[in-house]
Amino acid sequence: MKQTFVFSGSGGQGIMSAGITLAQTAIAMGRHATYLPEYGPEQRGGSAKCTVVISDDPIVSPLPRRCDILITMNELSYRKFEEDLKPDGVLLANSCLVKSAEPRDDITLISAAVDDIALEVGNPKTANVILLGILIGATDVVRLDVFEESLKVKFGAKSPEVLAMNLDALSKGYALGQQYK
Amino acid sequence: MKQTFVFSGSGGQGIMSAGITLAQTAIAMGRHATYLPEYGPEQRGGSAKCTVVISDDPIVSPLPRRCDILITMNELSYRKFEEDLKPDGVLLANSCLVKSAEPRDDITLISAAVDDIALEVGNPKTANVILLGILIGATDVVRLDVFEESLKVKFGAKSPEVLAMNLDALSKGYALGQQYK
Amino acid sequence: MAEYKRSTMIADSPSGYCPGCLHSLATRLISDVIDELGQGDNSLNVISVGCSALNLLYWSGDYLGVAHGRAPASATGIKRTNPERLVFTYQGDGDLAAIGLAEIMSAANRGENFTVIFANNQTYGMTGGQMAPTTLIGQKTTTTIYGRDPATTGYPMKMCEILSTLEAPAYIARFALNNPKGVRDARAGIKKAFEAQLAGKGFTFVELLTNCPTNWHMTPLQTLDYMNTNTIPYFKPGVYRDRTSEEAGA
Amino acid sequence: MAEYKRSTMIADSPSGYCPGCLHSLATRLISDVIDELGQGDNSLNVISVGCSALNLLYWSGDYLGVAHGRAPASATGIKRTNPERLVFTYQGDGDLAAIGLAEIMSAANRGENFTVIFANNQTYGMTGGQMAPTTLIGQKTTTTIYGRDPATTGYPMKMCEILSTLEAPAYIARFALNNPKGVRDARAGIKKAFEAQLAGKGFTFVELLTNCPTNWHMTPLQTLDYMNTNTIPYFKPGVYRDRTSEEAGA
Amino acid sequence: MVAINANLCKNCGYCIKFCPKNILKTGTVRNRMGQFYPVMTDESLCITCAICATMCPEGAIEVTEGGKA
Amino acid sequence: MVAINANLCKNCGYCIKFCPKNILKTGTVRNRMGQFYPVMTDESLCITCAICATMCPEGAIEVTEGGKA
Amino acid sequence: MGEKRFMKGNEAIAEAAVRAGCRFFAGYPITPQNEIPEYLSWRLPEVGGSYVQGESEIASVNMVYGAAAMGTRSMTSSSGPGISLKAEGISYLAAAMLPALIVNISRGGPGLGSIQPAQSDYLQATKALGHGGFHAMVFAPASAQEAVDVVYEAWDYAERDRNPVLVLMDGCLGNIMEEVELPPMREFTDEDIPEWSLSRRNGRDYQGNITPIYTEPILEGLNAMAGEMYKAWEEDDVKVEEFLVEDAEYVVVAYGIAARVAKEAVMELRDKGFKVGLIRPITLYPFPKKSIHDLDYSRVKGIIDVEMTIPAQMHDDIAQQVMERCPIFEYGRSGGCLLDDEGVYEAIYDIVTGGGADNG
Amino acid sequence: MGEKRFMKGNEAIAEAAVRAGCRFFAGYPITPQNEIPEYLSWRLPEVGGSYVQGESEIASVNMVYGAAAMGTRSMTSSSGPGISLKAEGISYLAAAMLPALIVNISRGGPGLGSIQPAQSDYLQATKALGHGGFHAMVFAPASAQEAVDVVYEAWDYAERDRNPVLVLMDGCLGNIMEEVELPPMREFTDEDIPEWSLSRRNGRDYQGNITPIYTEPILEGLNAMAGEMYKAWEEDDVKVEEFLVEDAEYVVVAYGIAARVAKEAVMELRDKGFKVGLIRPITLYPFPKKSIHDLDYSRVKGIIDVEMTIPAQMHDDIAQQVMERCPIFEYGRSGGCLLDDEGVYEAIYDIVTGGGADNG
Ligand SMILES: Cc1ncc(C[n+]2csc(CCOP(=O)(O)OP(=O)(O)O)c2C)c(N)n1
Ligand SMILES: Cc1ncc(C[n+]2csc(CCOP(=O)(O)OP(=O)(O)O)c2C)c(N)n1
Ligand code: SF4
Ligand code: SF4
Ligand code: SF4
Ligand code: SF4
Ligand code: SF4
Ligand code: SF4
Ligand SMILES: [Mg+2]
Ligand SMILES: [Mg+2]
Repeated sequence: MKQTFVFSGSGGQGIMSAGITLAQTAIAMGRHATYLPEYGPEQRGGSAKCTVVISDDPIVSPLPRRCDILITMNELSYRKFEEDLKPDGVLLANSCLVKSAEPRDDITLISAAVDDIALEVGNPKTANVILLGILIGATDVVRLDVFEESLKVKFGAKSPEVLAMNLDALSKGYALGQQYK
Repeated sequence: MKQTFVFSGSGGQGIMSAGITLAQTAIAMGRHATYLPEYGPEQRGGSAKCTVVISDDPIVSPLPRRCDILITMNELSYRKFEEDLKPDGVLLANSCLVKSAEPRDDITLISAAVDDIALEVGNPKTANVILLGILIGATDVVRLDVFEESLKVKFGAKSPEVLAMNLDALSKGYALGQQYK
Repeated sequence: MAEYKRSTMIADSPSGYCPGCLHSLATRLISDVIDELGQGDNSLNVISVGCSALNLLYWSGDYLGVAHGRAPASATGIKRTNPERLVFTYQGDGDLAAIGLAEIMSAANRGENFTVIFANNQTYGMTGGQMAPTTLIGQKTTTTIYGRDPATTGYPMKMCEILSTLEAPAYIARFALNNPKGVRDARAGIKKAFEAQLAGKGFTFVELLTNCPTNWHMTPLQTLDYMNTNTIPYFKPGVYRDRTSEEAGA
Repeated sequence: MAEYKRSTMIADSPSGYCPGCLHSLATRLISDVIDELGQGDNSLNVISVGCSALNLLYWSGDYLGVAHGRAPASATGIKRTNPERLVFTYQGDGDLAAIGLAEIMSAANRGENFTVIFANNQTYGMTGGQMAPTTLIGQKTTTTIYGRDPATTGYPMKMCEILSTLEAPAYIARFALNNPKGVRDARAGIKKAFEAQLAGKGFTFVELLTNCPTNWHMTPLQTLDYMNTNTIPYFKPGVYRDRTSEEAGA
Repeated sequence: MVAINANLCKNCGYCIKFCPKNILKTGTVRNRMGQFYPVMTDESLCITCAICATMCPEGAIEVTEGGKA
Repeated sequence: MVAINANLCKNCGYCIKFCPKNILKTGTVRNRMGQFYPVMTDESLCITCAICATMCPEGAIEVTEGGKA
Repeated sequence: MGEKRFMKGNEAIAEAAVRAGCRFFAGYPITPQNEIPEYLSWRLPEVGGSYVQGESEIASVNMVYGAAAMGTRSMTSSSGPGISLKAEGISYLAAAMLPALIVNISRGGPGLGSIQPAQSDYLQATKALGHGGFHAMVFAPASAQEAVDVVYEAWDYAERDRNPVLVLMDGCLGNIMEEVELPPMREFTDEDIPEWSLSRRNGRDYQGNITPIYTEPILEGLNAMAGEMYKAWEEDDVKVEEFLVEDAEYVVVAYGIAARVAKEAVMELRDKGFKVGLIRPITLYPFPKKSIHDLDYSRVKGIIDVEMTIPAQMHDDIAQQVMERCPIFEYGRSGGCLLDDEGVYEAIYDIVTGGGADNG
Repeated sequence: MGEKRFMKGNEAIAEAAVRAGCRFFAGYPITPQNEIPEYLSWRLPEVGGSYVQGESEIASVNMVYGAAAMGTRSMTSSSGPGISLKAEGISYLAAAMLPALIVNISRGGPGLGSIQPAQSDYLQATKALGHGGFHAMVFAPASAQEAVDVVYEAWDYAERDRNPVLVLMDGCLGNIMEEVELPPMREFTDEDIPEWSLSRRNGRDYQGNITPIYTEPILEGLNAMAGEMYKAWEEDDVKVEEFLVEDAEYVVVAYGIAARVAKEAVMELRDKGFKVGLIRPITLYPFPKKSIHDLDYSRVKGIIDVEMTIPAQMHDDIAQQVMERCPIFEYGRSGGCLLDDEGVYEAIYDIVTGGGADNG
């Protein structure tokens, strides 16, 4: 099986690190993955995007035109990439910033106030983990426990508090995502 | 008719200006001419060489392998270019510096103490004009009067004394050259 | 009491700069001075490669985008052929003090009659925060992850001081944009430089100490403090050369 | 009373330089110092593009011919990988102060631990006498046939003075080779620079005022007088920086 | 009068920090870019010194006199 | 003792000019390059100061002590 | 078995270089290759090597020239504009016969162009990296893994030939993260320092000199020798992947990222029964001439040149081998616009089913 | 009738440029082109133009970039190493669509190489003057007179196309003195200043901007437009001299100085009854493909590629047209060693009489 994900938003929203963590988790599960950032100039105003391909077989082309799952963290990216979502795809939108999302009738829309939840969790930077939680909850793309391991590797060294916060964010997101299963 | 000349010596001996003046005179006579310097780095120690082709017809190749007339102002250039002189060619050597000139039996050798004559004339820099005088005297390659005109154009403006000295050098050379006619 | 009206030299939309980036403030300052001098149509912005290039979509006046580091050379070509125009380059510290060091020094030395605005943010902003020639000792960047070490990378280059060893420049000054006085002084300095250029006095150079919240990994407000504590003590603001009131050269 | 023996660092045949060219004297001086320091085998001459390249057929020690203006960069690559060697560049004024200005400034600023010998003859000798950045005001060259005019070409660049604005260099000095005292001082200066390098003190720079009889269109003796009257008054000999007795940096 | 163009603001906080009268504060509404932007708390205290405008990188603040005598 | 290697000399005249004893002069013989080179006129006046050697661009002059006490 | 990591192409190149024995790097920031210098800035000192952030690309390549002359395995990397700036220096490396690795992580051009990926530097890489008519071997890996493999071998070629080697890879492959298996660290001693180098650590006790300028007859001889070397490369060093070519009626020619996208399309078209194959040059210079020349043109109905640049740059190299025996079609994206699987699939599909235009 | 002068090739180029309306030159000394900047250093000010001696080749080409953006006819010149250094700048000229003239008076290479003449920059000139896959028209005059003619027209092409133009001529032709007939001085007024330029002298009253960077779709469009332009050149702008080709059994292909030497040999061989002809590309890009492609290969027994460089660089361009219909022979000198009439004669003679080896 092969799945393609596009994560999009603006610089600073943690889009890139979300993509990487997902891909790493897939690999930890013995699958194959490529992660392709749309790198840009550094300024924060710009948009951010990355493409993740996860597959059971080695990945030939890392450049899909369309994706199975689209994550949009803001309005601009929603408008820009919405048409790239395949029929039967899943659209995950941050409802705090994506205002105009009118779901095509051929896709599943998961709209969640990710930024607000992140504030609840205690740090706006956890928005991307919440997002991944939702994604995992809704699609089983990777296993929750393996993903938790990835988070531990990533944040464990830094500080236990940050890790705890992120695990909290993950479970909040996961719970939300399961509603869409 | 087409004639090729190689002027050779060391930097500072007036080799280049001799070649140019000859070519210009030929053109003034309605013939065609190309002048090709072997340019080099500027340092005076280096050797100097130029090739002049004079012809009644427009000149196709300005890069003859061999020449009809070879002028060598010093030993080094004599050794270097002697083999490029065609059979039946004319070798003009400055006997003050070309010591080893043993004429091939298929050429005409004109050996003249050009540097010494130049000192007689009053300036070592006139050596190249003496040389051209000899050349014209011996070969009629260009007309003496047209060449005198070229000299007048070249030196007239600078100073009448310099011109006079050069005309003197020319006639001394010419007289010498006629002996080889 | 004072008034402030947004200039028409910049687009009526947000700049491309990150929040709190003083490039944006510098751009605004220049536009203000051009307005004040009534040089809108006559000015020509020579836009270098760096975050300055974000002005390609922001600057509303004439501009020429040029190669990385070579703005002073291109401005030379412009000004020699069109001496009546108000020409300025806008360059970052990587652009001006690394790859373009020969060009800035040589243009200054020739006394080219244009103005260089030098935005010194002590890093390569556009490419993601590598060490610049002006990066402070100990400052962490993506190519000096343990902090800049003078033993292998030398010392932050002081361009005003270096250029002041040359004979030709008419005006050389440095200002810090992290406080209102610095901004006002900078504005006056830019104006002085432009006026000197219009009067044909030769090369003028205005260094602006700026920031890079994104690559310094600080909030905008934190960068202003950092500049007070670290940048300004090393890069001393001041007027390093002022011959703008002397007669123009031959 | 003194002795002088020809060095073995140079070939036992005439140099390629024009009669009276002080490049040749400079080359001899360097070879003398290397002999004196017993560094013959350990030295590495980084030969630039200019009449210095005539040393490619003259220098008997190890050498590397490098690109025009980039000797300080290549020497950086050499010295970083082989720090034990005595490395020096030998560069002309076109090479060092025009095309190679960014490289010399940046290497000096990094405090690279090698020595730069800078032969300033105020013209591009090798290419036939064009204006150099160091050409004196009024001096005639093939590209300033009416004499160098500061209005269009600026002023002769004083490299010692410019480099002295940098923090890192350990030694910066200028000597004139047109008189015996100048030559002796230069020899001592080169020695000091080499010793400092061997002691790891960092960047050392020795400017030598030289001539170009061929392109100045003078006899060798005339050039020495010209240097007294014109060159030396503008390019003042002296030691501009000397930290060779300080402890070496970290 | 101090006019803040909300849609140009990037919420750097400079105007707020430097206002000598301390009458600007971050608002609670997001602009088109999703940024919160400053609001005036008490215009009557404003001395139209234009320091806020001077420091605004984005030229988002315009100050005109006349609001106050 | 002052030894001049004739074939390295390019006749610049520096040694002659700077010899404090004025005992060098241009000779009348050409070397291999066709250059005239300096000759010693009175070695007994030489103080082996080596200024000639110091100034010779070509390293054509070697000076050894011992020729004189 | 080597060590496996999920790595960026750029970082994989950097780590592979270190393991291949690279001990000197000089470079200047430019997108999309920044991870190479950034990685090496801390990694090289760890292994006793040197990293220098040059004041420019020109300084950097000339630093590499100096380090390479000492026999140190040395490297620089850049992208489009920076590679142009290195042109003189690369030519000097070739002239002075110095081995070194140059990496170009390419982007859209000309000029400042676009920082997004493109394959617009093919002609520069294969025909003229600088003045004077020299060539370097050009490797075009199509994955992070292949980049590692190619970089790991690069200095072996470079030292064998005493000539610089170029690795050309677009910004996609430089920035993609994928799994790579890293080779072991190679260890070298002073005895391995090349005899021709200017190092004296290897015990050399005679004059060493390296020069980029020669008297004319010697230079002519060196030019001729270089010509022979290029011919030998064509005999011995061509690397190419041929995929389902044996019975193919349409053969796609593509390298690097384009080849990966094209391969996916070829696989899909095969699934649908179309006889399509792929020739993927891994060495762009020497170009795999035979693979194209010796195709059976009684069967092959068309060649499809897929590149992430417009106009196609490999076209003439292909045409010289095809010799009008079948049409050559082109499909590409350019200027930082990326190829994608569907786009390439459709383009090939159109051609195969008769809709595409011959651009030959 | 124009004015006749006995002039150096380099000076003829400089004077022709002035008469063509060139009013800005920036350059840096390098043999064998120094007479161009030296001449213009006094000549341009005479006509109200500007001469700047740049601090380097890079500065010079970027000065030209600035002046060209103002609509001024601008020019720079250099040789091998300096042309490499200008690569980025030339690419920028193409990207920003600025007309300008670049002159390369070429010498032996690679590296510092030799200051003596050579034709070793053919591939650089025709395939990749810099990064990003752009081209410039390349003119290769074979005499001082042709250099004048070509330079006089250069900006007409450059401005028509908004693209730089290259004149490629070796050090022989740059330094040879021969008679030239000079064209009249062209006069331009403010109204002639191109509308797209940043000058406001032409009355423009709206924003002017010129950029070397674009968003990706725009850059893709510009790349595609450039591709169309190159195709149009092939249709419209090829310049070639065909000499005694109609009945030739052996056809020499040579340009510039090589073509002149070869022509003399061809004439002599014709005198001796050998059916030899010459194709001389005057534009190297666009290459005169048809002249070679359309030869009657039932008659032509061999193509002889004569170049003053080794290995031959035009070979592949020729081979692409010959398509193995006859062997291609090569003869050349290199590294600053000059071709000469006898050498070329003998080489062709050997081939024609069966002694030469096929290097195709
Ligand atoms: C020749 C060349 N080299 C490198 C780059 C990549 N590059 C783009 S911007 C930049 C420098 C940015 O630093 P700076 O000049 O300080 O400007 P800032 O972004 O910090 O304002 C670099 C190196 C380039 N575009 N061209
Ligand atoms: C890139 C490049 N540009 C130009 C040249 C031509 N060139 C050779 S030597 C030289 C400069 C000579 O001047 P300088 O450095 O002062 O040395 P000098 O000959 O005066 O000692 C130049 C410009 C070159 N070889 N390479
Ligand atoms: S990256 Fe830095 S310099 Fe560039 S716009 Fe952002 S804050 Fe400003
Ligand atoms: S040209 Fe000048 S610098 Fe060069 S060797 Fe001759 S005198 Fe010396
Ligand atoms: S004008 Fe002055 S007082 Fe009024 S809001 Fe702005 S900074 Fe505060
Ligand atoms: S200074 Fe300007 S951009 Fe910053 S918060 Fe205030 S209004 Fe917004
Ligand atoms: S050693 Fe002194 S005194 Fe003797 S010849 Fe030389 S300069 Fe004259
Ligand atoms: S100084 Fe040397 S080169 Fe000059 S004249 Fe005396 S011996 Fe000859
Ligand atoms: Mg910066
Ligand atoms: Mg010089």
